Amino acid sequence: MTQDLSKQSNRLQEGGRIDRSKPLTFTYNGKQYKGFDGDTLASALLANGVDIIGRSFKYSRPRGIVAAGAEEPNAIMQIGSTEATQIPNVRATQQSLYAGLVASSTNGWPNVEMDLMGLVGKIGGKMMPPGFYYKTFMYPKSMWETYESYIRKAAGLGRAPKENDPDIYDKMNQHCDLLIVGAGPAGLMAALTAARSGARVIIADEQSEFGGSLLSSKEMLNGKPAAEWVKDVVQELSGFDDVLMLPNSQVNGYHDHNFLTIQQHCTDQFADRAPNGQIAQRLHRVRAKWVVLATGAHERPLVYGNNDVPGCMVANAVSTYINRYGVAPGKDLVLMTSNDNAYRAALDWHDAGRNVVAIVDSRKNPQGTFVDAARDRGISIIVGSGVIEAHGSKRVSGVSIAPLNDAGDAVVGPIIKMAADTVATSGGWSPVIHLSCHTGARPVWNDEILGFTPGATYQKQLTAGAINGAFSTAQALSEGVKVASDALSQLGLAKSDVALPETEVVEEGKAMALFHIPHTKPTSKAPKQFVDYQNDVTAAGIELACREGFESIEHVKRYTAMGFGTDQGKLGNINGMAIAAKMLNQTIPQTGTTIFRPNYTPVTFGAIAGRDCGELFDPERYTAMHAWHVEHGAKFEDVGQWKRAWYYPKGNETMQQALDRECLATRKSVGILDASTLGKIDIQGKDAREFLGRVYTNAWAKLPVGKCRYGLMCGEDGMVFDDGVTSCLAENHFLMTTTSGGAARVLSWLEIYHQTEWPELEVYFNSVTDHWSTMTISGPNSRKLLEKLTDYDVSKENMAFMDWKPMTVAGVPARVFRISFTGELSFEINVQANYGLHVWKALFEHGEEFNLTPYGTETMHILRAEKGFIIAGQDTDGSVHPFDLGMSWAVSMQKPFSFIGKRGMQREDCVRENRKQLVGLKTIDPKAVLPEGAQGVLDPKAPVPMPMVGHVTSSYWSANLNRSVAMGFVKGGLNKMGERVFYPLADGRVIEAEICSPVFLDPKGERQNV
Amino acid sequence: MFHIYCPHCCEYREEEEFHAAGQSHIARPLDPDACTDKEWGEYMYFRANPRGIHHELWVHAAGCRKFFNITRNTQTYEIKEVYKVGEKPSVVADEAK
Amino acid sequence: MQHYSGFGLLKHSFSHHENWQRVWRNPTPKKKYDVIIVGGGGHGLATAYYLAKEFGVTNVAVIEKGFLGGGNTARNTTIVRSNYLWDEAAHLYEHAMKLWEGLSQDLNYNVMFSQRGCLNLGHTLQDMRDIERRVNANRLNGIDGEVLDAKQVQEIVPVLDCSDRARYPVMGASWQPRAGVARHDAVAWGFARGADAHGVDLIQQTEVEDLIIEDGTVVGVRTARYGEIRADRVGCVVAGNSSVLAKMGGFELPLESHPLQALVSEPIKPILDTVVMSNQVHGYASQSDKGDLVIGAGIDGYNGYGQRGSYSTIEHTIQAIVEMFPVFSRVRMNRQWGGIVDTCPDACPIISETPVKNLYFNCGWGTGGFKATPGSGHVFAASLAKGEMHPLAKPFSMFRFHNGALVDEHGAAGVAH
Amino acid sequence: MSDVTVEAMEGKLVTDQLPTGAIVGESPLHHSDLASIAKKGPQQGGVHFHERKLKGLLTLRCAPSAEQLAVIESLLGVALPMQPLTSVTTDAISVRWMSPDEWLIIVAGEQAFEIETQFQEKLTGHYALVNISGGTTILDVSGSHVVDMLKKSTPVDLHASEFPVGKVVSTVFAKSGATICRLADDKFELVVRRSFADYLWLWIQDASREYGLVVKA
Repeated sequence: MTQDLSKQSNRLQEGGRIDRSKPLTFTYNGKQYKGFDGDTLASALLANGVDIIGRSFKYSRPRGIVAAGAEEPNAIMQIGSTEATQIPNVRATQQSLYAGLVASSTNGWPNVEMDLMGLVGKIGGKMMPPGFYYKTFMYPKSMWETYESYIRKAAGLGRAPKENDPDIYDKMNQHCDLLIVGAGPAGLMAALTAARSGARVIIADEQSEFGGSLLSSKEMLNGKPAAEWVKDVVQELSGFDDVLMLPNSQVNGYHDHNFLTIQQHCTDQFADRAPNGQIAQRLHRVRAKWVVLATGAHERPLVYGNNDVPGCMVANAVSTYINRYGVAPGKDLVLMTSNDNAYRAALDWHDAGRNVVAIVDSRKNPQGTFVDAARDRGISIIVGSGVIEAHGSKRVSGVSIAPLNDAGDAVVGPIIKMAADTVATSGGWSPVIHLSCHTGARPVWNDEILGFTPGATYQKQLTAGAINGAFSTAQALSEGVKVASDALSQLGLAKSDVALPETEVVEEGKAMALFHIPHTKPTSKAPKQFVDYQNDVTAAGIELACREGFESIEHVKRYTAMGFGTDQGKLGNINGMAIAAKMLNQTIPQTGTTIFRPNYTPVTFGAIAGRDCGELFDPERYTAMHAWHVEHGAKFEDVGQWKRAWYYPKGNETMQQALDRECLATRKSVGILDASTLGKIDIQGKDAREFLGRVYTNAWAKLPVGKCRYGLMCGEDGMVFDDGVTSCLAENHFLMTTTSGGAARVLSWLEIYHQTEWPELEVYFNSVTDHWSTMTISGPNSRKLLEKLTDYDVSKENMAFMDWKPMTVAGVPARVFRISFTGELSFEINVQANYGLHVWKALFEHGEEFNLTPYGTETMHILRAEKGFIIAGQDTDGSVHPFDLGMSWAVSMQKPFSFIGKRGMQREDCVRENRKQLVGLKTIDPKAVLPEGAQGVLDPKAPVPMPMVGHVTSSYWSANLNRSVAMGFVKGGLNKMGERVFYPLADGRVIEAEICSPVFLDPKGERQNV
Repeated sequence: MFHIYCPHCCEYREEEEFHAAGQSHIARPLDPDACTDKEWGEYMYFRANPRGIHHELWVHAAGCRKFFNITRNTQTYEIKEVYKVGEKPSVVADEAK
Repeated sequence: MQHYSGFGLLKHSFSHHENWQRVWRNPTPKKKYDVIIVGGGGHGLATAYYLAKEFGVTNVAVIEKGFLGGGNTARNTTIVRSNYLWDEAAHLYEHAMKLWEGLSQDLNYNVMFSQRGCLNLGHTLQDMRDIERRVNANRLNGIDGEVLDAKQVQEIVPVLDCSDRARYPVMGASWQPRAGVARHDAVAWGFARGADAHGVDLIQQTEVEDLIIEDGTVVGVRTARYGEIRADRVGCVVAGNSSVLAKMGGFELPLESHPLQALVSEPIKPILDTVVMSNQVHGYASQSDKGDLVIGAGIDGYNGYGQRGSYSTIEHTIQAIVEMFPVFSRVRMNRQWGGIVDTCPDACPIISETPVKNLYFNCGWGTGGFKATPGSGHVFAASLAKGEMHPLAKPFSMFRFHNGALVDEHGAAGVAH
Repeated sequence: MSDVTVEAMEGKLVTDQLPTGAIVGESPLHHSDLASIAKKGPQQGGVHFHERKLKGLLTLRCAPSAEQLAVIESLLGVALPMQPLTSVTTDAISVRWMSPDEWLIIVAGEQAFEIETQFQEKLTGHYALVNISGGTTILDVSGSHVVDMLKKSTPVDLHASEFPVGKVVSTVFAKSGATICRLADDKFELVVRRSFADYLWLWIQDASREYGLVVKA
């Protein structure tokens, strides 16, 4: 097959898992390139010979791709072909290539300034050691804001879109016997073992294909290329109903009790916008009986001078690009290693027909299968040496190699310079222990493998393969079987037979502990040796932090920002710790450990939010009459989750005009309120009455059947938290009402006392809030209106104030309560909610002649304020007891049981003089309406801070009284009737008010008693 | 994210179905009126708040609505046992033994 | 103490930064101090600094079980504001605010205090009433603040969704222009460096295993690493671990230690110039100088010393952020973490004498301690120096939970911050 | 009219709450006009949705003695399911275990009062029977993708091995709650509160979108 590879200068003629029959065009920094299906953005960029993919954060140095997976620190891209579909900070090594992909590099500064910044980085960089900003920008003080604005300009990698996200994301709850993280040899083997035994298995892998390390190596299993074995296993797994296979899925968080989150990329691997409204990403919330971490290992680069010049890579990444993507990211390779394993990169490079300049091995006498293979190929191996420095600016042009001492911490001979365009390094492998740390386990240093392995945990967690330091394929496969078998036996499932595939025999020599390659100059003077690329953390920086006294590794990390990038130090943390340890003359485990927190890799906010946003962010609760309110133009108020009609403007009415109309109509004739949202609790049992007496502040022992009573509910501290009317339906049967927002809290309050304190009381509580539609008709004509709809005698004689009666209203059986929150003659009609709208409409059919006017919560608030009735939550705030509210009439201190709140309201501070007390506030200017929340003072001329006496809780324009009405707290207010309070407002006005009774209208209560 | 065994539903459920309701076994004084301010304040507010074994009241809010007790290690978050209201824990902190 | 400045940086760059002095010593403790501070977080270090600098008590040790500033100082979302409702709290936090305003210069350490303003959004009528009440109280107490309507809010934060599309549309906000954020680690390090320079011994990696109490009076502490260390007065400033220390003193505190989680996004280009908080939608966000969106919400409902919480809390927080800022949907969450916050029943701190003579506690800051760091340290230092509580600290006695004189700041504390 | 019945035996109130005559009740999803959607909307899809409306729903609270159990069985025609999370379903009546002292009884709408009356007459001792018909509705969801839709909505494990036919759980459903009973392999009953019904209907439409939603009259 002939392909036009001319534009992909680094693409090999053959090999890789890409589909060469599917070329794809993509755009990077405004220029079009070609790649193949199966590429990542990173492999396609490398194939096209793109060296610089970004500039570094602090020093603005050119950077290239160094790795091939989640550990990549540099290749952080902006993706998106339209404004709304911009995605910041996509790691090119994890982004599948798709046709039309648009990517650009993300730099701290605009492109035009890039070169300038590079220059600034070179010169100014010397003045920017770690923590430099703590040491400067302080003087003069007034300049800090200016300094800061420049600092902020440099912030950030990519950018957020300016338009709202068109994609949708969702969540799915999953349960399984085994969640296997990682589908490399260990994970696949574990999955196969478990699946064959009938276990419920989820296996997730961050890559687009299962296989892990097997996809990028030339290993043979059962005598065939490993990828074929992978294919067979995947095929078998897909045949099990109870196996869920999730490629393109990162397990990002491991939470307590084996709860894990997986971010599955559904469509964003092949489009920046999900086609046809499909789900872009799905967040799986998994509860697993057992978790198998088969997460593998990341290769550790070595730290040497100018190790950030494009062309410096991790050894294994070189192999991956060659074997998996058919890309050789350069021509002349120098490999530096402290171990045998990395030789494979040189072998792959050589076998791809490229030139291996040399293998530089820090060990004096390397021996093993791969070393032999290199020698067989005639590759030059320079032993006992290291690459101390790379040369070049925008691409590696050569290296300096020098002999090292046995400890690997000093240069002990002359430097040789060699030309090369690629430097691959390996300091060994770091197990990917991230998830194992998330629930608090501290990793343990293992000297054998020179890395941290998972610490002890009580989570039901098993680990297999390279995460344990079992780096060979043979070990990984057998550990996979073992952990699955262990889990199966714990789950009580019989283990079925699984044969281990046959692996090649590989001898590897001992690796050397090497992290930081010495230079001929001291670290502080040597060319920059980067430890954490993304945050420009250097070996010199770490040494400086230690010299300055930052001795804890946590201090070092925080001072230098090591590990705080979007890669969370996957490549650099251990090198950094090793450098700090050496500086502090300690071992690595003495220096500390490295703790990782969720997420393993960054997770899209939208995916975490799922569908719980927009109209589904929080339930909107509706009453049975909601559609009517909408139809009649109501404005709504949010009360808890309820949508309550607030007011009903007509035509061009302003809010105040609508309220005036509603208020006047109600007091003159009749108004109607949808009160269905009030909490309602059915209380039954022979001890119901006793219970009420314990939770309310007043007496309930003698409330007769057919009567209603208002009650205050307090906490043990004596502070009011809810109120409402409770009616005696029958001797052992009550209906309690609560505030709309307090219903759930009150029911829970009753239950906790019943279940934990007084289980001996025979009483049951059941919520009937939703069962009853409640409509309050209020006003002098409310009786006449009701009489039109019922045959029942609702006269004063037969149905007195605070009575309730069963009757039929508009053909529907109803419970009607003669209670009033407006001070008017009122009837609260309750019918089963399926008939609420019917009755509501019937009232309007008969209400026309009375000008029946619907009113909302605002008019309700005004009407009750005219009467001085409180609203719990508005006129109370958790710091006031019934006496503060002037409601001693609602407290019965004589009850035999010490009701909830009684003791609390008698504490020293609760009975002191001069507490804030709720009073009426009559503005001297009747037209002036006090703002709710205004703070009162006795002396408006007092200097700031002014002594305040209390705030306005409720304040309205009263159309009925043609003046303002208000309530508020005033220190000692109940004894200050007639005195003045001043309210200095933000606009400079001072409103003066007289302290008065809060009952502005009908103080004798005659209107409601007709 | 706790996985909590409800002793009434007799199975494990997700934490989202439950609410924590504070320290267990804080009995309301039988004669509040006889309590001093100090005693009453301690009943209302003062808590052991241990680092380690803790007995706490939870409610299966979205499930059976029953309150019950959990003995949990507040450091590791391991749940040691669950038991019904009125029962005594079998796992207690070392110094409480 | 080596003076820090831009000139100093330039000078040291010529010697390749090899000659910077240690920021603090690593001393072996003496047998006895005038004052021991248990807890080397921001508050403890600030206490030590002001004891030495303002009150002349330099024979002081700070004993820290881990590393300096490694607890909640290192784990908070760095918001600084003083717009509290009640006079007692407002005066305390405003005292801190005034110290913040000169702190970098006072410490000669740039704590990067950035007064970019803070919005507390209102979404319901009751929210707006509460905002009016609080802002009016702030104004009459001499604390800056304004009530804004939705349009004004939109002008300050263009990326905030102020439309009616929202489930709980923004109705307005309180706005404190002097509020902002600071660099949390720098605060601890700056105070530590300052305290050390005044002779305070900072003893790290040393856990206090017991308090030494003789005849109802504390006379020192017992440590695993150095044995007994004596002192005339002991101040405990150990946040989430306060109940553990109180138990050593033989008493309980009205505290519960809860996990408080926070998270950051990946760094993105500047998009959010101020701090935005919402109690109703339940989340808050600001953007760090590095570009991370720094996000938090409320505590987890259970007690926890594990420095982690439940995922559902993170989920709800991010739902709130995406609801408030729909353009953040494609931004990605980088990292989350948790602190242990010692919450008080009235959402106010305890700065107090205790049942043990000469033993003082400064704790209960709950979710809002960072913003008070200099103020807390200053009043606690004054109290420890004189053996008598500073007037600003008096209302925050632990004994208010006996007599009922609580300072209920749940409204103003709202979402954790 | 003298059709108002007040029974206050045992000190409790029982009233017939249903109108006589031609007044038709309006279920919580009345305003969504499901009938039209059923007629005009898609006829094929992975999730089927049906509001089983205007049923009689009663909450029984009781810690039953043997004697009470026998009476209850005779009144309901089925024994109370005493094992946690179990249920009984017959053509005439469904009983769902809700809590150790709570059951949900589902009957035809007009039978609720009859049962209330009979309990009032025959069952003695401590118990509460509460009519919640107006505050509750039943959503039947079924189809080849019903489990997928439910997995987006509730954290309980719906695998047949953990959630067999007949199992009933009360749990979190989206940001509300539901009592879920498995009626068949691919059919579930959701009992939800009236005021949340519209939200849940929106949620279910959204969660079903990728599978196709069929509304059944």
